Amino acid sequence: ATGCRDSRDKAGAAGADNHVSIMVGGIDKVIYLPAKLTDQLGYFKQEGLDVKLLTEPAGAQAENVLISGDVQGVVGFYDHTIDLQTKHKCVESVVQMADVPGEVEMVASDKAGQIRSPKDFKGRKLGVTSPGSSTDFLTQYLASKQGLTAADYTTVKAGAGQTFIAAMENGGIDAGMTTDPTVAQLVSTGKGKVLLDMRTEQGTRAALGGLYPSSSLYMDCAYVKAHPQTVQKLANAMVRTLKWIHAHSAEQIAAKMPADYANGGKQLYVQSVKSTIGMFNSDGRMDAGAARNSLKVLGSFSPNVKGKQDTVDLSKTYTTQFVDKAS
Amino acid sequence: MSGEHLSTVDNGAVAMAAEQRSAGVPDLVARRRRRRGAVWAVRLAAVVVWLVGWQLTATYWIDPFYYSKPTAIWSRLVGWFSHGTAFGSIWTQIAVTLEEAVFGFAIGAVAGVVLGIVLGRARFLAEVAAPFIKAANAVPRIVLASLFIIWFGLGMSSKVATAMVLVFFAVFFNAFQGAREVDRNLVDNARILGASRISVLRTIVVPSATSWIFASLHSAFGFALIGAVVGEFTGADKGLGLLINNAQGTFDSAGIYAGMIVVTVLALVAEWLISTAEKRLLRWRPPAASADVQT
Amino acid sequence: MSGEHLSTVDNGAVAMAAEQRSAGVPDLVARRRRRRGAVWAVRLAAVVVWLVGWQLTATYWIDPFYYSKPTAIWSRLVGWFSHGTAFGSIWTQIAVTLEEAVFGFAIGAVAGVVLGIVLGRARFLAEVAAPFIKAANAVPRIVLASLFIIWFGLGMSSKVATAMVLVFFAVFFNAFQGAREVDRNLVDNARILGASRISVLRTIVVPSATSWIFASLHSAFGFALIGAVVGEFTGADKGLGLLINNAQGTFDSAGIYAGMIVVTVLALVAEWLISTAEKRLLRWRPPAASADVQT
Amino acid sequence: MNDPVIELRGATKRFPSGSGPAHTAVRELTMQVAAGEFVAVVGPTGCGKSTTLSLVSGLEPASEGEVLVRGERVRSIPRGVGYMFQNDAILPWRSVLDNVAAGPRYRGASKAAARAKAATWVERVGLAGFAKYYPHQLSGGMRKRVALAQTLVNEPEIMLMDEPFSALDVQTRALMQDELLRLWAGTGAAVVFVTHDLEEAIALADRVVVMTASPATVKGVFAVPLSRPRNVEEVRLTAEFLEIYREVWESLRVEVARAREEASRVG
Amino acid sequence: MNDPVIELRGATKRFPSGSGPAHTAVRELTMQVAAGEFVAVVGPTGCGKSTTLSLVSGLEPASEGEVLVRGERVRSIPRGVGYMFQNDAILPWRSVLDNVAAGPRYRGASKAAARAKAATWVERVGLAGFAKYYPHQLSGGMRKRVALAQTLVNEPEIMLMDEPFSALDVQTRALMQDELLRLWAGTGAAVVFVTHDLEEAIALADRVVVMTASPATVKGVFAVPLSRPRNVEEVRLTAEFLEIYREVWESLRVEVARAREEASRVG
Ligand SMILES: Nc1ncnc2c1ncn2[C@@H]1O[C@H](COP(=O)(O)OP(=O)(O)OP(=O)(O)O)[C@@H](O)[C@H]1O
Ligand SMILES: Nc1ncnc2c1ncn2[C@@H]1O[C@H](COP(=O)(O)OP(=O)(O)OP(=O)(O)O)[C@@H](O)[C@H]1O
Ligand SMILES: O=[N+]([O-])[O-]
Ligand SMILES: [Mg+2]
Ligand SMILES: [Mg+2]
Repeated sequence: ATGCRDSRDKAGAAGADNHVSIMVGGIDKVIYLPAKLTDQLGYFKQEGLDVKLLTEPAGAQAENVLISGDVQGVVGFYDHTIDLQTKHKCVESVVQMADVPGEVEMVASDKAGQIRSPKDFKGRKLGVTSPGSSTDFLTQYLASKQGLTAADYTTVKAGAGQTFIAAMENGGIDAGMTTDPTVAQLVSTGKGKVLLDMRTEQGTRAALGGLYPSSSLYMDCAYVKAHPQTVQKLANAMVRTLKWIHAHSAEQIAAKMPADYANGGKQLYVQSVKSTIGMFNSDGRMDAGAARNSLKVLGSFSPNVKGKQDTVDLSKTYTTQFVDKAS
Repeated sequence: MSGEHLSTVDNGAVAMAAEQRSAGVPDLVARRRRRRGAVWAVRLAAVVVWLVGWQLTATYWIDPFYYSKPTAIWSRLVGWFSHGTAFGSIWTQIAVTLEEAVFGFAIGAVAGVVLGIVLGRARFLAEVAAPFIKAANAVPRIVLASLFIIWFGLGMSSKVATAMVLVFFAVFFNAFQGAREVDRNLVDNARILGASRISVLRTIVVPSATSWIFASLHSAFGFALIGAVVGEFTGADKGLGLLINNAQGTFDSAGIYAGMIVVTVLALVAEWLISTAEKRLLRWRPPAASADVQT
Repeated sequence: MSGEHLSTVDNGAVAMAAEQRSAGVPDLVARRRRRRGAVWAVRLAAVVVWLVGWQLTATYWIDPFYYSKPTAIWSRLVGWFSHGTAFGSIWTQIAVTLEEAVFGFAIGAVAGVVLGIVLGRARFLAEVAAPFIKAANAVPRIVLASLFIIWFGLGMSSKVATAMVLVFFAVFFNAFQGAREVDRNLVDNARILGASRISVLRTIVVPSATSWIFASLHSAFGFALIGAVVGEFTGADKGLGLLINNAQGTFDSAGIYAGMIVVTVLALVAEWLISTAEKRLLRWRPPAASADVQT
Repeated sequence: MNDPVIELRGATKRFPSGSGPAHTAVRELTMQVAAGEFVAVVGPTGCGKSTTLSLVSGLEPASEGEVLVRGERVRSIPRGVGYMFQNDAILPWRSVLDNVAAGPRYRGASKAAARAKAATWVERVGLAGFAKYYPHQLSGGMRKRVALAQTLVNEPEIMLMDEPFSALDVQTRALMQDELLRLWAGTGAAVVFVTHDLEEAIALADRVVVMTASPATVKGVFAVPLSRPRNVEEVRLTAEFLEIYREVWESLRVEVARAREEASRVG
Repeated sequence: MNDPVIELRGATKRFPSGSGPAHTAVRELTMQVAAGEFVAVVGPTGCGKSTTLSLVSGLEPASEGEVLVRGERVRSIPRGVGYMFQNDAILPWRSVLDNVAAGPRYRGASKAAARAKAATWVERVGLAGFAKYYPHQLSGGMRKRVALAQTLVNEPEIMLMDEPFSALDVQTRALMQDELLRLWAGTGAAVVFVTHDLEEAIALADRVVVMTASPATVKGVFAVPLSRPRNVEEVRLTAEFLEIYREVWESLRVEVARAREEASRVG
């Protein structure tokens, strides 16, 4: 696809039936591991699909290329579908792999004594991966539940991985939200401590007062409508992977992934997988309550969603039609 | 503003312009003023055509979700300047980015000029250093930006470092070449007249390389701004880069363009200052080359 | 390799080197060979000192988690070249990035040279275009890279476009300045001899600007690679940028450095080719300037 | 005299001079050169001789007055003009042969034809052995001769020559002078020849124009009634020659003295 | 004759010439110049005169043989050397005054002192009115005079001058020649003066060295037994002058003819 274009009409049409491109919002992130794992397990192939996985480190670009039809699916956070609806773009989650964010609010070890809950965020430097990302929204939500406004703390873009760790180590941030393997690395080196663990249902409910759906495969509504068989095959493959995950240990899962993913240290990678796989469900199905909570959280901060909660039609942001058939 | 650098008498067309030029000197001033008027008129027309075209296209044909439209960008700018941004006053963001860029520019330019001229005149050193400098120049700046954040932390210094690197290489290669291109006769003459190596450098090599160096400085402040923005993209709590990044993260294409416009205006202001400095330093030039006196 | 550009006779030191040079011409060849040997020896020594220092520091003092160490980087490189990467053969990644960079370089360089020379000789056009070109140059490349993905899609063309933009500006400003700096006497003489405007451009302006253009081309391929890598960072399924990005995401600092080394080697090879071309084109130069004949 | 090929009518040239008032290099200059005429111009250094040539060549526009070539006002370089500059203007990136071949190439000759033509000219100026040399490998006098060949190879109808022989030794100079006269004879070309060598001026020219000190204007015009063809070596020894020499010299001497005086006074 | 200040012993200079064999510009040149001596060098164009000066100045090393100044081998620019190049080498970005002031500045004078010294020299060469002009605003002859002032303001003990007066009109030239002699007299400076003007050579020099055609070597040395102080205008009319002139001319003529022949043959 080259040349300037207008995507309003053709978004759904692109792509031959068994050729699918999927953009992963960081293919090496453990929270998106099912995408690459499905590929590694050969499940896409077995469904007769030729899936090309692309990667892109942060956020919004994925949606742009989805809507423009360059890719047919995105593996990313569910909340983007709500955000996009407010921009009059219809995108729906077809496989919802997790109902919890998989994010962890970390606190620098030397500040752990002073920051024991979001109450202590006042006057602090709080790291997020990127402004406008889910880590940013969740951080704002956590703070606001304690009655803090944006002026009470500083949001710092700290990226993920080494930049985040370095920032935490040398005082660039006091606390910050991130995912594995950054969490595992911080914990194992003792540079940071877990403040809020949103990798588990329990932790998420405690932190956010409800579930918050995250890792999902979402696609353009028009495409889903036009290619139900293809979407079904994708759902079949991914749900199969989810089940496989539940039937295997972290070590076994880690071993299935490309060796490069463990280049940072095998131990570390296994540890990351171990602490993250708990977030994945085994059926790929969206929990309606979780979706509503997501809207609530977004609605309190996102400049795009704020004040428009009532106009958002959640039923257009996800479907369980395919995963129902898959399982 | 800033038309001075990218503008020159067409030497070759001097005679072609003979008729227009045949009058006296005072007349030239008037003519120059008239021509400046024409230049501005065409520029303005170009901007208007472009903006109107954009607005119409985005309204009727293309998707403003990607391409935004001038009116939306304008209202975003108005919003920023009247109500502030998500990260505080817009002036704070501008000040932060500008400070990073200015420091990066200053350090990078000085380092580039000094090292360029020294290596340009010291053959052995230059040969030894060559592959290392070229290698360093090929390191992607966004990778460097994250390394700098790891090395120098999230504060201003990592952005200054990124800006510095971009400026350094732009300036270095030109200063180096400028120092090489010095007229050998002038150097020989100076040495005969009693100049030490340092004097030769100061009075012959540096002035000779001035137009080379300025050629690179004209684009260098743009690079410094890019460096600051790239650094802010990688990690920051303030700045125009963060603002643009935030706009990207929230599907705010008007915000992206508005941020780019602010960066651009800063670059043009800086460029105007640099051109003014150049004009003063290169006053000795024949008018044809400095586009100053003759039409 | 690639020492040719960043190397020159120190004109000013010619006489200082008089003693060494006092012998005949055949002798010079031998001396040149000896000096090349010395250059390589010093380079090698520098690399060894650096690597050993790094290895020791990373083993005993600093945290190899951030800084990696040479042995780890080496074994990563060996791994890539023997077993491949997470995205397939390393050669595929190299081929993809190289292809993007080469196209971007070619298009950007040609556009930069042509536009630079034309605007360098067309005053009115240049003045009108000046603020726009400078504004465009101040747009951060990583922002552009995302816009290009929106405009051109995820394929190769968006990376080529990013590479092209970086190369274009580097080359444009130098070609422009080079076209301005042409000796007025030479132009006048050519016109008297009967040269048309086009002939003047072709036979006077272009050759005069050659050293300016080459000065920019030396760093331009590095920029093309950076552009390709930046583009791949923004979204891709293959390429060295992806490899580095993946290493960043998996705490593989050895992988980051290994990726940078591969990019660097590509840049140096390209630079060597460019230097060879330059040497051929600038054969007419006095030896002192082209560092060719005299010591 | 037939219709003048070159005509200056009250031509004035002012240069903007940085801060101060404009510098007047040439003031109300009126002179004519007919087809087939050889005019030598002499005058104190810095008076405005080169500026005058540049007005005729169309490279510089006059600030006031008129410059006509073949009766038409000069707006661009007139057809058939050859101009040998006072200072070097040969292309450093071309060999001697290719420098001389430049003119024919520009005027549409094939590469081979241009080179063949250039080769004979390179020989005429005594540089056959240096055809492949680049300018930086030549001596000052050799470079001058390259420029000479470059101009003459085009067989210009109007020849403007600014101290063409100044860097040559006496004998080479005499040879070149003879060569020039031989070539010019019968071509009907109009020649304006600036020189500081009075003997040269008289030996070559039909008329010698003496210019005043800066700003230049015509001080006097001296006809040279020596018959043609002339041998420059021999003609110098004739009585007429010496007489004209004395006249011109007298006229010039006053101007030079005035020029020096003025130069010191202005400061 | 006292100990020579400048001595060349079998000095040879070869230039690498692209592809072919090295070009020999000067071959086995042996000559001496004593303190206080004024030596003029004449020779066919392109023979190697400028090259010889560059050997003495230390700017170019000899390929073979020895070049000694004050008895020491030349390895870098010898102390007290002044060298006026054949071609322009004044700084385009400095005014006339600052160009002339460059030497004193380099040698440590204060800005004010250097300018004051320069100002008298600018006046001596007749450019007082142009002190603030930049080189591109000057005529060819004016630029030459700036270079002359630049060289002389340093009061060099060894003066190397390469056709210093070639772009000047006859009268200005005579004035400059007189000025040069006046300045040089009694300073004990050694002068090597390259010129194409035989009269000039004889009028100024103690000895005239005639060089052979390329590669240059010494063909003949002619002592000029004219008494000093000389007035260059008057001395030309003496019988001795004319006699030496004839001698030197004869010697030179042969060489020039040979030079031309060779140049064409090599090709
Ligand atoms: N671009 C310029 N700006 C200002 N003044 C100039 C410019 N060009 C020439 N002049 C002045 O014009 C006058 C005449 O210069 P021109 O070169 O015509 O002299 P000339 O007669 O050729 O002298 P010469 O015999 O030394 O070559 C000089 O006083 C010079 O300073
Ligand atoms: N860099 C060089 N490379 C090759 N040949 C050179 C170089 N410089 C000078 N030559 C040659 O050396 C010879 C002598 O040159 P030189 O400049 O010394 O002559 P010259 O006697 O000063 O002549 P002129 O009277 O014309 O100034 C010439 O044949 C020239 O071609
Ligand atoms: O790396 N950049 O030049 O944006
Ligand atoms: Mg002149
Ligand atoms: Mg010479």
